[in-house]
Amino acid sequence: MADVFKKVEPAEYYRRHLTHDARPDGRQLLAFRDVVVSVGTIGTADGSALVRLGGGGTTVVCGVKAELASPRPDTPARGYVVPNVELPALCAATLRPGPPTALAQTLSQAMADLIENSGCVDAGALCVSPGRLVWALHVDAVCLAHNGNLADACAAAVVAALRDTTLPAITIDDETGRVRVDSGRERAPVAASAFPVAASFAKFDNDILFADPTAEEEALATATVTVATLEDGSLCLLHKAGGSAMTEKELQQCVDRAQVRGAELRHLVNKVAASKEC
Amino acid sequence: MAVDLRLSCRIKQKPTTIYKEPDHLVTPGDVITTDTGFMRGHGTYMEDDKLYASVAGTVERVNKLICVQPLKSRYSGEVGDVVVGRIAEVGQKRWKVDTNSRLDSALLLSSVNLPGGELRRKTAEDELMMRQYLSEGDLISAEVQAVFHDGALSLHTRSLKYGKLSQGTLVKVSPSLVKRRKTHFHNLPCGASVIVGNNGYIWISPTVNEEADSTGGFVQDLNPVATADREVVARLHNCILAMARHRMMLSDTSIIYTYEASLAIGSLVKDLLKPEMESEVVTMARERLETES
Amino acid sequence: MTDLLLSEAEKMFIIHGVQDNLRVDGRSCDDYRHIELETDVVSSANGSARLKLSQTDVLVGVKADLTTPPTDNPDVGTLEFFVDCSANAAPTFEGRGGEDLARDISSTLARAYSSDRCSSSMLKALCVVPSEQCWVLYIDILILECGGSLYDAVSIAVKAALSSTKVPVVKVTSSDGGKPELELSDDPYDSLRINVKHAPCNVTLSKIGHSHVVDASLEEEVCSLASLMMAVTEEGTVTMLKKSACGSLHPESIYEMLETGKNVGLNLNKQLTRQLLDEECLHTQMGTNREPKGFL
Amino acid sequence: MLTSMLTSITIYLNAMPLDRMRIPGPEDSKPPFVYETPSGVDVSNLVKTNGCRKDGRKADHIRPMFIKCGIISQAQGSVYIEFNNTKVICGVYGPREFGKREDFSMNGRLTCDFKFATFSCKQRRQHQQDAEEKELSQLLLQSLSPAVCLHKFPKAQVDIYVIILENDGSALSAAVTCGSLALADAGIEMYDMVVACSARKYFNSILLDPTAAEEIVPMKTNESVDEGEMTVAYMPSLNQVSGLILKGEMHTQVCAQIMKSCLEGCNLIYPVLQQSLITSIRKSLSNVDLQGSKEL
Amino acid sequence: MSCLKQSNLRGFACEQSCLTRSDGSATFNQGETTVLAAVYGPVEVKLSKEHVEKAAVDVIYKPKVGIPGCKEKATEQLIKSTCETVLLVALHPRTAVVIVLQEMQNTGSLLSCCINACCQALMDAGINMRCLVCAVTTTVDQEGHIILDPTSKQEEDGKAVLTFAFDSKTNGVIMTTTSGIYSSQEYQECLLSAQHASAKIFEFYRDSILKKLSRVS
Repeated sequence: MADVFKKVEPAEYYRRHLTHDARPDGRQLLAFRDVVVSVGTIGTADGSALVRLGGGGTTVVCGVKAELASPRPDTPARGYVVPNVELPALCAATLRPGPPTALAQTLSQAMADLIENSGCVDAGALCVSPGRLVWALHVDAVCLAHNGNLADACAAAVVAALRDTTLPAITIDDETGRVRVDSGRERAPVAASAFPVAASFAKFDNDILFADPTAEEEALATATVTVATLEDGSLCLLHKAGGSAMTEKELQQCVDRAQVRGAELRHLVNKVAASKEC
Repeated sequence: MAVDLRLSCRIKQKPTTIYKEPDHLVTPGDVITTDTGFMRGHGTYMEDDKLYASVAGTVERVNKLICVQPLKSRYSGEVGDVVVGRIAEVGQKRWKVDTNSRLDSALLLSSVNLPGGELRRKTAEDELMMRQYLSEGDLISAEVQAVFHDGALSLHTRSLKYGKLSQGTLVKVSPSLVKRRKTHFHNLPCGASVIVGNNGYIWISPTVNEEADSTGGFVQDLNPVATADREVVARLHNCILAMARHRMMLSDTSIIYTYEASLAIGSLVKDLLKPEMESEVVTMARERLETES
Repeated sequence: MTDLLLSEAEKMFIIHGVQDNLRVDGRSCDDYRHIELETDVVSSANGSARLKLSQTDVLVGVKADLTTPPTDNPDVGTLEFFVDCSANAAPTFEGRGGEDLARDISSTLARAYSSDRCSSSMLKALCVVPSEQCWVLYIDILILECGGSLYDAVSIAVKAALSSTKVPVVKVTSSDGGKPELELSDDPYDSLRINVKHAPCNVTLSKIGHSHVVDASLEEEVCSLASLMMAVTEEGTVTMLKKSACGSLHPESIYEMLETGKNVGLNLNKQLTRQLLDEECLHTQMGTNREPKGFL
Repeated sequence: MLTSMLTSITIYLNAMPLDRMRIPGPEDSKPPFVYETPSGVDVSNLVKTNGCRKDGRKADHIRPMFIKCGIISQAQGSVYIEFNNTKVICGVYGPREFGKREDFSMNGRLTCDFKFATFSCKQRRQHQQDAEEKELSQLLLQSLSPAVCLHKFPKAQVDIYVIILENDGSALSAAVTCGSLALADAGIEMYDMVVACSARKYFNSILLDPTAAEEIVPMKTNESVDEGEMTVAYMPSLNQVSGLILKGEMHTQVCAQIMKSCLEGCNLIYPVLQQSLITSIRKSLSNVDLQGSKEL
Repeated sequence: MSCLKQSNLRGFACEQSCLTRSDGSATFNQGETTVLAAVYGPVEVKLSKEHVEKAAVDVIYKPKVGIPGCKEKATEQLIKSTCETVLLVALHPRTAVVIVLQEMQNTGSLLSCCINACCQALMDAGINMRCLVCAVTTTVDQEGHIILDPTSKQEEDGKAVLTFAFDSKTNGVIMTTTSGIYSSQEYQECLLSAQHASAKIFEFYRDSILKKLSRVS
């Protein structure tokens, strides 16, 4: 019976739920789905992470591949961080093989903004020899299952993968200029202390605010907003693209909830990383 | 396990002699006549009271009508022609048939004999069963019933000699190699039947018992064909291809002569695939035709 | 490949014929149709060949160019296959229609030529300066018409074109700058030839009914559900083996096909080598007076 | 004259057209292993004197498998398989409307899309499908389609998407196995499951289910005949081979020998697949039961 | 404690109907920053983009130099959904509204200038809108002071740049996007001062329409 109601009147179905501070999947309005994070799962990558929201409803795997390149002439001491989000046809019925969709492109840019703004990559670690050789980190997030809130899942996967990334030591012979990978020395991490965590919220019917929307909820929502917080409580990304207007109060509510969420996720990722160490 | 691999320059092809030069050859734009007393036929056009050719070929005159017959073209059908065609599409109350003409020909449901007697009424069930009678890929022999205003042909198979074709093989040649004759169905003495379609589609099949074949082809015998019959069909297949390649007109006599020539030189069937054998057999048949006429 | 339709009865006729070892054109199961070959047909290419196998007609040109060798194998040259399915060959090839087939042919060829003995015998000679300069042979294959057995025809033509290929000799003089300097030999007869001893020929075996045939015509290809492609060298070794088309094969019939394919391939290579030698003799005899038959 | 000839020789740039739909990286970057000393891979001693391989397996042992069905929430059917370090995920969508408008067909259609994740191999892969991935897509399609009852869904198509998340050898066979399991998980009607297994011929031994280190590296074998690797896709209940591909060079008897080994490998994998499918069905059945009781 | 350092917006100007072939167009200046917007619509829509229940909004953003990439695509998406919010898209199902934006000059606050130009062009095209939208860019400088409508130099030197778009009816935030690091308090401050400044822009919108109408009559 409920199934029929949901199919015929999806908006009304959700309205009935949301006005009672409950969602069809049993969550409260501002509750996030369970997150499972595992790091270092891909042996061929220099760093990797897998993030699953709500028992695999949304799954993103991110792998970092480090390569050596010459720096841009205007920024001789800066390495490259190249994040890209891939939404393959595998992850949702609506997608077909082809060039990146608008969503994939926006997400790629959002990841680039997040990394750039938060400074979560240690700029010094990427420079091998100023003006000659720097590291280029190809950070590729592949969505394996898409059930809403890709922004949070991608951000978590990208940041966790970067925190897992280590680079081999490079020595350059001063005389011959020969570059050599020093496999004897320990690999060095690239992540800086900054640890951004993104949290997304959706608005329904102009007045109901809820967290971590599923794909169905995203389709019905009138606006979505993504907030990325840092450990010290400052913000490094606040993104709302159109949709129904929000008051400063509502935005503040999102920011406050995002802070709590950030702390939770940071704790989780650190725990996973620590368990991997030992 | 034969691999017949040869260099181009090592292939000696005897030029097959052309016995008579056609009378009047023209190319597009050639003036055929300035005499205004003639009528304009296919392959010509009129400008400034002059008659020009619009295709390359031989000029043919019938009384006052002047036509230019191109050497090679798609088939343009006339009422009464016998054609061999392949079902391309099953449509509403009609089949579309590929007959090598400009447009697909139509075979209306009302122009076929369905199993169960010639005069049976066509029912709504028959309309639904059309694909069971003739489906995409099936071959038929048929007669041109009418020519539509756009040049498309309407076919019919309302005679027991027409209908669905069974086991055998199809050879496609240029329609200009087939002249209109009294009959296009030949049961050759060598044990095979040939349908020389006016559209250049030649059907070769082992000869079957006349009585057994009175079902319009809807009941098909799919049992293996005897090897001897198969060899005859294969030899005819290669002979007709050889004749087509050397632009020899196809008739029952010329086919039989070529066939006999290939036997006379004692060639294996597959030897006929070699270019020099091909020309030898064709030349022999041509000489025989010449002496006998 | 082509949307050729056949009626059930025609298919039965073909299938029974194959079972009888007497095909529609009189061939037995392991016979090829007549093949006509000519090399050095394109004067602007370093090597070329034109091959006609009944209706199938292909032209192969080989162009040599200098490039930097691959990083993982710095002391060899490279081969690049490119296939162009001309829209003249079949209406379905128009636009991007022939792309899939073209890609499949080129990857099949690349696989067949990737065996180590084949690459080292051919490619080591193409190295000019290790890690710096090597020859790359661009092998362009133009499909002019297809009447079945395309892969086989292409592979024979490629081998013939490679054997006719003349790559200019490059002298390396190391100048004081440390960078080696290259000098092309100005004697046109002083050229490098490609060793095609280990180059394979492709043999496609099409399973029709319970038997298999080589060199299937278009009609026979329609009747075949699965086929086995193998690249066979002069010695009877296999450098590429692939099941193609969307059907499956019984393991026992694969073993049988392997043996047939080997024998047919051996014969094919033998014939080809003999003809190529003959062509080479003709060239030296007639020199520049040779009249290419060309495209007529 | 000479200099002009040399300058006229253009170096072909095989750089991809710049991708505007993605964040651009540096134009030219090299993986760090290029600078490793000693460069290259150690291909010697794949088998130790005690008959064990580097990972401790015997020659005819396959790697342990981890299988999980229903991993992609949005797909009709999906499977994730680990063959130790080779990780592959497959999603099946459909039967659904044809993607492109095509000619009328009474049969359904199957499409396959094979992709290596950019980080899945030692050398970084590009985002767009390269020639190898397109060839593998084709091989995957040819291996799976004999098993699918295409006539059961006329005018519709089933899309199979495979992503290799980590490639530690035998990627194609993993993809085939994963794809057929995902088809079964999606409830697509099939004549049989397709199981694939690879084998590497290395001197006198045949190594089943090779890892990346055991896979053949071009120009790095001992230039001997009878070295190579084969992947076979097999339908065990029907005893039919639906896919076959060979790399390397070998005699036909050796081909047959390796194929037999692959078939044995397939027979080892088959019961594992059956078991995991049954487990997954059992699990979803019990879920339905729970829901059913809730509704009541 | 952050405080408002530069409360003035740079001088702004607008010219509507500057193009003849489009249904509506406008150039918008904020200081030296200039954007040209052209609107076509509602027009025929490509089948792949067609919506059954609403008009499809398509934004094409052309940077002054270079070929558009991912960054421009993200900007396009941002402007697209902002415009979708204010347009009454449900009135024109199965059609498209195409907005083309050309960056003419950028001396800071480019995104807000784009949105303002868009709004003017949409008004000029006479497409049904629910309300107006205007955008304000702010910067937080290293000392934590807030600068409204910053120049490029101020954007570069500051620690964060925040852009807001407001709706004219409720003055709520339709769009917001940020770069750099800032505290949530700074965010609120910026939001409030931008909201305050938005009133001036809406007033300017009114004036320009009035001027246009008086010219017509």
